[in-house]
Amino acid sequence: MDITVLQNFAANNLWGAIMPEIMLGVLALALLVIELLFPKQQHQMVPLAALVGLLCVLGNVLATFHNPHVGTETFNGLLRHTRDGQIMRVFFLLAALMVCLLARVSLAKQTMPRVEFYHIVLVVTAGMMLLAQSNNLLLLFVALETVTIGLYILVSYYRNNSLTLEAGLKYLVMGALSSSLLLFGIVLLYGVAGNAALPGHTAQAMHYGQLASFLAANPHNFLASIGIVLVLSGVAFKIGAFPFQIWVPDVYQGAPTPVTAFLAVSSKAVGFAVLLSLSLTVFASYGWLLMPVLTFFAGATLLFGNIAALTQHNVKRLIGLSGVSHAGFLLLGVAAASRAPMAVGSIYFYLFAYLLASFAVFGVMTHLAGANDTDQELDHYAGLAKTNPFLALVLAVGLGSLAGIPPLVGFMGKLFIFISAFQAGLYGLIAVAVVGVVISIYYYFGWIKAAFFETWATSPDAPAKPARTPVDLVTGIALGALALSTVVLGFYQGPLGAWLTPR
Amino acid sequence: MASILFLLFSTLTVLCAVGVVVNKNAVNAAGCLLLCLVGVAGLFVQLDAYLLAFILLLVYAGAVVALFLFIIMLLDVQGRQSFGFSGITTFAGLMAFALLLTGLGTIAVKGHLDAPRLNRLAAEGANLKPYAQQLFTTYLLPVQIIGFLLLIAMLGVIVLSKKHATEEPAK
Amino acid sequence: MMTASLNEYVIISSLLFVIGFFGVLLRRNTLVVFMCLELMLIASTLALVAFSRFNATMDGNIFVFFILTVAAAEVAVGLAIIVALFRKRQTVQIDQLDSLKN
Amino acid sequence: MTPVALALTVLLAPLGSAAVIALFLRRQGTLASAVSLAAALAVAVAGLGLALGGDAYRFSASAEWLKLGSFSLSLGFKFDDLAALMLSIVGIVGVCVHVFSLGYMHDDEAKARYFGGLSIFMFSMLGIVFADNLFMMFIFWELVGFSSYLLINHWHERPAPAAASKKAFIANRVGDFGFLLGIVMCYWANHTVNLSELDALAAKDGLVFSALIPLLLFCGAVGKSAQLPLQVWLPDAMEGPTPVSALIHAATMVAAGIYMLCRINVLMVPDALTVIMWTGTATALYAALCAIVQSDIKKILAYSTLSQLGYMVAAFGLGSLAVAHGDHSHMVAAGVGAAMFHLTTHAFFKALMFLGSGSVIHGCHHEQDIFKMGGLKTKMPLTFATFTLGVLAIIGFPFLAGFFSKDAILYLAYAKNTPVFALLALTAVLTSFYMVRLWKITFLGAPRSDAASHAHEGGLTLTLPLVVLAILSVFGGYTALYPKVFSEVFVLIPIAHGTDHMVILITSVAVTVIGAAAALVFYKSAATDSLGAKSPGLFGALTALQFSFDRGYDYYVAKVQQRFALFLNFLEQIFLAGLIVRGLAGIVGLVGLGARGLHVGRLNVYLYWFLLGLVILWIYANEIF
Amino acid sequence: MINLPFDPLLVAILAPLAVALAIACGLPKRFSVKLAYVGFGLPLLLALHVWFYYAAVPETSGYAFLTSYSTGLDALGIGLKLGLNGISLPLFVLAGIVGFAAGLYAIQSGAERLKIYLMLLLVMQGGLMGVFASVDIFFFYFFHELALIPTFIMVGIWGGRDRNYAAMKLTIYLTAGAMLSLVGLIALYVKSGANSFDLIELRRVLAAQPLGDTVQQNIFGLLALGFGILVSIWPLHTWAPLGYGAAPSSAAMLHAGVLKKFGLYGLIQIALPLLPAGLVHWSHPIAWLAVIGNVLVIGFVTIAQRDLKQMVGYSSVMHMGYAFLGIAAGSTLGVGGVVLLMVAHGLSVALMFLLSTSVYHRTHTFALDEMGGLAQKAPVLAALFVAATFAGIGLPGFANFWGELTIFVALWKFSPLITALAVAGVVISAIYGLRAAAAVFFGPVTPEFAKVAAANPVTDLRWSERLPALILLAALMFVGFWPKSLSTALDATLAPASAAQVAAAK
Repeated sequence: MDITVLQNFAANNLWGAIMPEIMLGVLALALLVIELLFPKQQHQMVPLAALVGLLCVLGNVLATFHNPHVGTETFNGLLRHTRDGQIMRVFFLLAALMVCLLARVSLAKQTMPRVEFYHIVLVVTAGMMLLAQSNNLLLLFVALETVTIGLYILVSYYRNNSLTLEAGLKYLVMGALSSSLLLFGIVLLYGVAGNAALPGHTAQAMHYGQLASFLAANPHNFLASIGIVLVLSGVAFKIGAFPFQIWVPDVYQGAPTPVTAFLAVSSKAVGFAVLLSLSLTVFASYGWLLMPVLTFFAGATLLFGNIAALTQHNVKRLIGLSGVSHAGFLLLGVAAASRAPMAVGSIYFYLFAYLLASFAVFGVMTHLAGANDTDQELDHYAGLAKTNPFLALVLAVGLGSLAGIPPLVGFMGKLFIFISAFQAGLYGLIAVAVVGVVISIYYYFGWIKAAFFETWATSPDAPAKPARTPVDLVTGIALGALALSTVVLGFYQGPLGAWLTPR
Repeated sequence: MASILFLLFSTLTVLCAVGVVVNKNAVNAAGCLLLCLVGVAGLFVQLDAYLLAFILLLVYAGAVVALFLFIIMLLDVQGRQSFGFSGITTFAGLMAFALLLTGLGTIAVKGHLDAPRLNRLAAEGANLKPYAQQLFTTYLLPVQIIGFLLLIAMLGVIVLSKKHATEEPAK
Repeated sequence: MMTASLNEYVIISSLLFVIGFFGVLLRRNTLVVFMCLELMLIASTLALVAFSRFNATMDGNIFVFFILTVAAAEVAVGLAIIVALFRKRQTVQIDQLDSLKN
Repeated sequence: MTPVALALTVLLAPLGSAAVIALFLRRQGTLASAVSLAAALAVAVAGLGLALGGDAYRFSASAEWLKLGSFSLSLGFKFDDLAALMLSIVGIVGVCVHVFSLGYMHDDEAKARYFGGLSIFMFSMLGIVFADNLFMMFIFWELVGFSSYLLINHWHERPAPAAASKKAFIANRVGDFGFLLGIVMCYWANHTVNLSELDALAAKDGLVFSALIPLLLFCGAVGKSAQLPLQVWLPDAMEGPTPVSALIHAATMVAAGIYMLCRINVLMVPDALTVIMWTGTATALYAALCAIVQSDIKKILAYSTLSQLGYMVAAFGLGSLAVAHGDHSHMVAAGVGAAMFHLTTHAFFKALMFLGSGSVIHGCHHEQDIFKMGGLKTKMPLTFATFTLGVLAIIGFPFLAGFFSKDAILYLAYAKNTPVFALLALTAVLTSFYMVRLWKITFLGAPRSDAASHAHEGGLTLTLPLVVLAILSVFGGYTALYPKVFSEVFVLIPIAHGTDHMVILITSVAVTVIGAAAALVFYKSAATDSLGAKSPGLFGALTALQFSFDRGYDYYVAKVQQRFALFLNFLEQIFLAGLIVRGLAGIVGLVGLGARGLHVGRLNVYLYWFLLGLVILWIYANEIF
Repeated sequence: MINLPFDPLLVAILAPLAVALAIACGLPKRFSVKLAYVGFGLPLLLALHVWFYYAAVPETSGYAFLTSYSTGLDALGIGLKLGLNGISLPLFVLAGIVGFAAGLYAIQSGAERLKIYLMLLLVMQGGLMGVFASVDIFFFYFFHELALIPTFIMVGIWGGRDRNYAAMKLTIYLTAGAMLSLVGLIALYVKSGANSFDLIELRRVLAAQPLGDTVQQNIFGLLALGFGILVSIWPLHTWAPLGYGAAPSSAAMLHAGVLKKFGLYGLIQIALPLLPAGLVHWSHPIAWLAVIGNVLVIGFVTIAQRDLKQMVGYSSVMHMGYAFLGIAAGSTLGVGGVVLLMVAHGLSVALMFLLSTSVYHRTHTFALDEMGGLAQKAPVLAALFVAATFAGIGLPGFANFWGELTIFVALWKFSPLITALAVAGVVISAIYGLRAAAAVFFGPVTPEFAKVAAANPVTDLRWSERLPALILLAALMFVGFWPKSLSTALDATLAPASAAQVAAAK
């Protein structure tokens, strides 16, 4: 082995291209160091360090948004840096920022160690960022497992609560099963794509581009189609598409609220990032398979999520099921993406809208949760508008945006998805989506009703509610910013509007 | 000769896998898993992946199965409970069995792959060098990621297992 | 020399996968369920090695490394959760772990 | 002033008066009455100026009021002799009633509202008179209905006026339903509803004829002029103040139906005329029969009004007459002439009688039952005298106003349709019967109640209008006395010649005498109804006849319409809003509960969902569907 | 002054929103109320300004006061484009007037948590001004929703009996309608190939290349269904009486008076000119549904109501039937009639809700059977109520008459039978209107009312109630006496479009 080979590879392993991920990794390690070096009293530094660090990384990403790596492949084709990848980086960093903020509030009510939480959140976020830029099935699997195993831990983090552990176990078993399915799918794809007897076979069978050209040469290979559906089932688990959504309410309820938010926003988004890159590039030539599958996923997910949420009282389960319906909406966008040029932009816009609104709601939920994080009922919201109008307002804005009511940004997301779907001619799915939206109004409205309309006067026989955490300045600013941007982006998109333009 | 070995190892693998599934006793199931792994390692050898066979035995048999046995002992689970299937679960199980077999059947029938004979191909996996070269050049990034994966897994296990000073005394 | 064909490996691997899946569906003991999940992962590795061999590329073999590592990490975390849960609930039967529902 | 400006003054003066009263004078009743009276005087003076001005003051002018696409609606004046005649009547009777009201409503708390209402009415009525197209006529048609509602409902704290006003408006609405449809149909048939343009079209045979158009338009007249079967509102409308009854429910508004028919004469076809004729005849007879059994002085007059309106409608329905003119004959719209002639005279004597009755009621402290009166001849001599003239006029006493106009109608009927002639003659008998009955019981004999014994003549405001109207009732029948300016109308009045003349004359005198004599003989000045006492069967039958329509409508409203409405409401609330909407919501909710129930919490069940997913995906991969 | 130094339309939209924002930011109550006068008054003044100068200003592509602002979605054909044509001008003015009246009434109403109430009402007002000033369909829809949300909240918080169910039902129905119409609008956006929500652009593209008949029919059907729910077409109307029965008066005034017109306005401004073949296909089903369902069935149902507010709610549903009939007739006359009716109905129903609430304040009940003789104690209230009633039943002199008359005339050409049935509705509305007026005000004082009156001395209408009522009544009568004030602009906008369609049909 001569040294030039190594040099070539070294030249190809452009670590600078994944600077933000590396910074996150370093930040995660630094947190551990802080915990070791400083006495226990100063451990509140940890979340602050995480927040400041995240802000720095975010700043870095934004500053180098149009860096020269965009549009190129690095690490021998393991990664491919695209504008979408950059967008998702911003997305995951924002989400991580909010998760850390909420964790600060939530962990304060627990007797759990702190630093590991932030550490894992940072590492998982880095994993997600890589996942969104992955260009190789191997890296896809490895990064996905990093994310997943991190989430197993996070979900069961409040181990004093047996419900949380139960949720962790359920998530673990189902997650591992879906990982197995995904893996077997990858293996099958790898196997057929490298098979010398087939036209277009390739030595780099895990590379997206190579695999795509192989699949294009063999548009009806049975094993490949089985591999594709197995990969899709693995991704479907991540995004909670019917029928792989069944874990959602249980796990969302059991998980600590910040982790629920992490699952609901980041984990779902990463699933969509992967699904988009797979369906638009790798599996593009298997439209005959992809379209019906995505259509089925979208329709069934939309309906099931909304219907199951209809009578739900536990807000964590409720937001989980509503999240399922949002996944259905996004799937509608993915189904449209192959035919409608603006669908991809719509999906990203929707994801951001979903991020803003979800974290607004989760922020309120975190403040309303008691020490028992799994017990969050709609009844606890009674009179919120009176006792804490700020949180009530944030909640209303968030829920309104989730429901897709103008002038909130969630409406714009839905509008763009609708337009894309119409351009793609998915009329049946649009009908389902309309039904879904109408049904969803019921439970979102019920939640707002609980917070605003009911029992302004506190009745003495009302069931006891967990004590509400007062809002501190930083979280308050963050929640306010979320609500404000949810409102403002609803009618003024400004330069962000350019994202949506067909490319 | 080789086909006899293949037959032997594959039979061992499959039977032991079935053993894992049907054994009422968890310890026995773990034993079956161990034997199953040996069978797979044998198949690896058939495929000239000596290193992987070795690692499989080392990691799985040496670490994972041991861990399983250790936990089984620790928890002292009464693994002898009967399956206790009611009508509906039996039905569901049978249905699942039928469906899975159907799936398997279709893969066997429709998923036929033409491939050249093994002996006409260079056994790249037989040597150690390509592994090293690939891991440290092409797949360096995943290796790094795996490092972080192991780190957080470790931290996670600690968090989930260690008793904390701040924690309230166990009930 | 007679050697097994690729299809035979694929079928064995698929069979292993299916058995694992069936075990996951069937068993109530969490630990055994875990073992069955491991079976499924091993099925994948077997197919991977076979493909790698017959396709004459190294990627599959390399992949096995990562799979084994991931599987080990997964087992470690999973067993930690099971132990913690057992401390709380004194059981590892998954049909008794149904407090989160509806 | 130009004619148009003069006409605008006439039209807008009462509107201005009403606006001023509504906005500023709600509490200044006296001032309000002065303003209203001033407006009425202005109308009378300017109106008479216009009417008597002759050809120089005959004009038509219009201004576009609304235009959408090809549809254009104008407000305009068509001021011909017909309109001039009507304007004169409205002006004169209007002033009389205003003056009378000054005295009659002197102590009323809501005097301002009353005079405001009168002004609105004057405005609306004048609008009808001037209207040069049917849409405009409809607009003011509705407005007179509204002002009638207001004035009937003047004493709103009593249940009866409240109910009567409602009834009047709704009955009118029913008629307007047809009227509006007729106008719309006429518009699409002829592409104009302008009266002059319709005339022009008719002149060159360009008019589209259809029996439906005039019949639908006639519905409006049925409502407004209270013809069968919509006559029920008019007797009830007597709940309003008596001057209102005189102005609106005797002289002008109810006559608007006749006026409208005369305006659209060109649209008439024989079939429609037949229907109109029989409707009028039936109304005339029916109302006369009903009038016999009334004891309320105003109700008697109301039924008499109905009967006379029936006369006019019948006259119109009898239609044109061939008149020999030298050696050739030509058709003359004799129906129009006869109807308008009778309208004119009737306006005078009926207003006179209503105001007279108002004077009586006022004198008797709001006692309206004639059997509790009596002996007013001496107590209220002026009222007695004028009322007597009115009675004589209406029963067709020779050489009084009613004699001539009734003769014209009878002649027309005689010439055109014998059965109608017979029925109208019978009606005339009945008319003179019940009028004399009223006259005798009210004024002759001895007072039968405290109120009657303390009756007294009212002030000058009450008596002066009576005198004016009495004079008009006496001389109103002499066409020769009228200025030439109305000749376009009066030339149309059918005049019998030769034997026909004799037949009519004899008939006319005979019916008057027979009826009057019968009544004089039959009724005593007593506290009970002689007919009721002597022939309860006949009395009961006539009473039943009177109430038959009301009973029918009451039955319809209470038992049909209300039940139907309740039934539909039941469907709406229970079936639609309840069963369907709530049921659908409930079903969705149940499905939601079911879907929620799928989350059983057991991992091994959840794992089957993955199997399900795989099966579905496998199905897709195998392209089974 | 024709040229203001600012864009009157934008300011009319933003002024109430800005005041709402200021109140939301914690302005003290005293200033909030004062500022609210500005928030409600400025749109009215500007609306009157544009009304007055409409004919004088130059027009661009059929719109006066045309301006456009970018919100970042230009590439998608979405932008805040404001302008008025003959159809939107009357409704813009209507929104200004009713908004001002409702605002005045609300400011003086002394509602609990007045600041939030005013804030929501101001948001609604801003949305309303925006709906009718938008040339961009997206913003047209957007402003509608902006105005709709406060309605739900106001019903939910300040509503009367059954407010929870009512608010929920209202929300779900109206969302469903809005979603359906949104899909229809998107269909227009995509299928036209214009890829723009700009109405002018859509008109241009579709004039050059009209959609196929089937496509037109499908899109029109969607729009008609969606807008129909919003306008409460039978049998999808049950939200309306319930919602209005529960809604606080100012919200009911604005919603029933103005916001509900959104659906009709959408049909007229968007569906009719762009989808003529769709109208041809759907006009008969719509007309029959409207005449049998809205006019006759709901007419009788209204007769059966024994609750004043329910009656007003149902009568509003009934009158919407006439509007649908005018749309079905489709000609310049019919459509112009619908616009006139929309303005008239908006004013009169707002007046009716206002007065009903005033009645309630005096009788403490809405049950007609327990009222009677109120006119003796409150003659001005009685006079205004009777005027509103007569306006509602289409008496000439009030704006409603022109709307109904023109619709009937237009409808005859469409179908004489339907016209006959529709005109029968006029009788029905006279029956329930006069019955209600008589039951509330006339006749002797009922024992129940006497009891209430003894406990709470009954006064006549206060000026705070009188002023908004008089404003509405004056507007009704102004248009009633001088319909040309609206119809000229309407005719100028509608007639060429209609002529073009006729030409295209040939």
